[in-house]
Amino acid sequence: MSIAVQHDDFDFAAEYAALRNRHRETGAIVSFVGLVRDFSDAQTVQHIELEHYPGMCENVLAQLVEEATERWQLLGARIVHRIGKLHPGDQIVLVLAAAPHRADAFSACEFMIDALKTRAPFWKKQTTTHGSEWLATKTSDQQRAARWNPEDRT
Amino acid sequence: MSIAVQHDDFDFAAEYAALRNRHRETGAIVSFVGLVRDFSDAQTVQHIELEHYPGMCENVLAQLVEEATERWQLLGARIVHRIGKLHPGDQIVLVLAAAPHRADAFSACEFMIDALKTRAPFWKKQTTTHGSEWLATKTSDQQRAARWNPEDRT
Amino acid sequence: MKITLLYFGRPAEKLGIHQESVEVPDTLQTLHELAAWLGQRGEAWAHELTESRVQFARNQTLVARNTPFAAADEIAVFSPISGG
Amino acid sequence: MKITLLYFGRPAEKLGIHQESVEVPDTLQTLHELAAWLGQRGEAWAHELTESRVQFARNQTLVARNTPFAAADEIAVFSPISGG
Repeated sequence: MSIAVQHDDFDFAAEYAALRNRHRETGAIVSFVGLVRDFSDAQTVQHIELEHYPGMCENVLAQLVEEATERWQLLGARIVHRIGKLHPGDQIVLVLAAAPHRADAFSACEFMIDALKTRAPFWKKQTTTHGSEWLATKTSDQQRAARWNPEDRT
Repeated sequence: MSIAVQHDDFDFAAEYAALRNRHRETGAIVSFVGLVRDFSDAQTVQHIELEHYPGMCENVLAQLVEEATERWQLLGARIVHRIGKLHPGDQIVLVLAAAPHRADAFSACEFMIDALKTRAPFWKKQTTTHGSEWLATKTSDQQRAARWNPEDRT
Repeated sequence: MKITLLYFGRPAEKLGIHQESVEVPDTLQTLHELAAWLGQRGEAWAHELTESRVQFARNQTLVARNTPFAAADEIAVFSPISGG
Repeated sequence: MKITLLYFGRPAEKLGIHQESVEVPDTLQTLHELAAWLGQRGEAWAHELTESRVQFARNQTLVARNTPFAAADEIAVFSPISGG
């Protein structure tokens, strides 16, 4: 499977090795890892809780991998996203793209994380020293995701 | 040191872990790994030999990290490039960028590898079943590097 | 008509509900109308289901609030998504 | 004037030389002129140092072939770079 939604931490090195060894034509592997930051708007983050929509969420992630594979020349792609209670420094999400050439790997990796932010049904509740709140989709994330829409391309 | 030029293979997992643990404000780590492909223009690659200009090469790589750090909000960056005889599947180069936000990490990582291709004094001699040849800078690499020139930005 | 309602994120927490099977009036056509109808359950419901606070999925696809729905649909109501 | 010449990549291999300390005529001003002067060493030199085949670094900085050079400079002559 090219995607996973899991409570457990992921092993970046193992995920990278699996993708690296899949094809001998692979010339470039680009990865993105998202981590829990310890500060948010100048408040100390104690933990976050990540919830997802089971079924739909996995389908959307698989769809993102499929779209990336149709749009760029890839030899492999992988998305792993964690759910549950996470603390500052913890890994949240991993996106990997392997390709013969780096331009494809960079675009595919960035597309997948940008699209995940606006299309994958995850919810993040952040607890700081000032209390808890459900975080909203950032405007900057909506703008970054919109860059990949075919009608917006120049 | 944020850069290294070495004969030995690099340990991607160890490099990633070192960068991840450096700052608690890190929210995004983007990495690029370049690998020796087994085919080049439909010829089977047996091995490549990588030569560098000692001194100048390390200075250029350090300069790329410095430029990236000035241009984007980064919490860490690292470039490791191998020299010597490498075989298909071998890792050639690693570029890592850590930042509070992913836009900076993606741009910095892509800038560093694009600029490395046109500015860092490495030479690659490729041996296929048809013989050996010194590879030239690709036109596509020159174009990708030119995208980052300030005067070309729109 | 009978539909399945799922709640995620803020409304699930604030309204204390994750899933329900509910009989809704056949006169309701869009998700917007459904949200307004659910809002009649009380002040907390009206507050949490305010237009700016929720998004919808119909049968596991993100849709706009003016989307029609039908009997046997799985409708999810949630605060803006925020993964990654 | 005396300069240090370094060779990398294809010219280093084809001409069988990596480094030399050499006395060049004071009349030579640019790297282009230096390459032409070195090309007089023979057919292989003329061939390898053809304009389209080589790039230059002066004191460890990539420079254009019309760049002037001076005594005590470290001049590197190499085929187009191809790292990464």
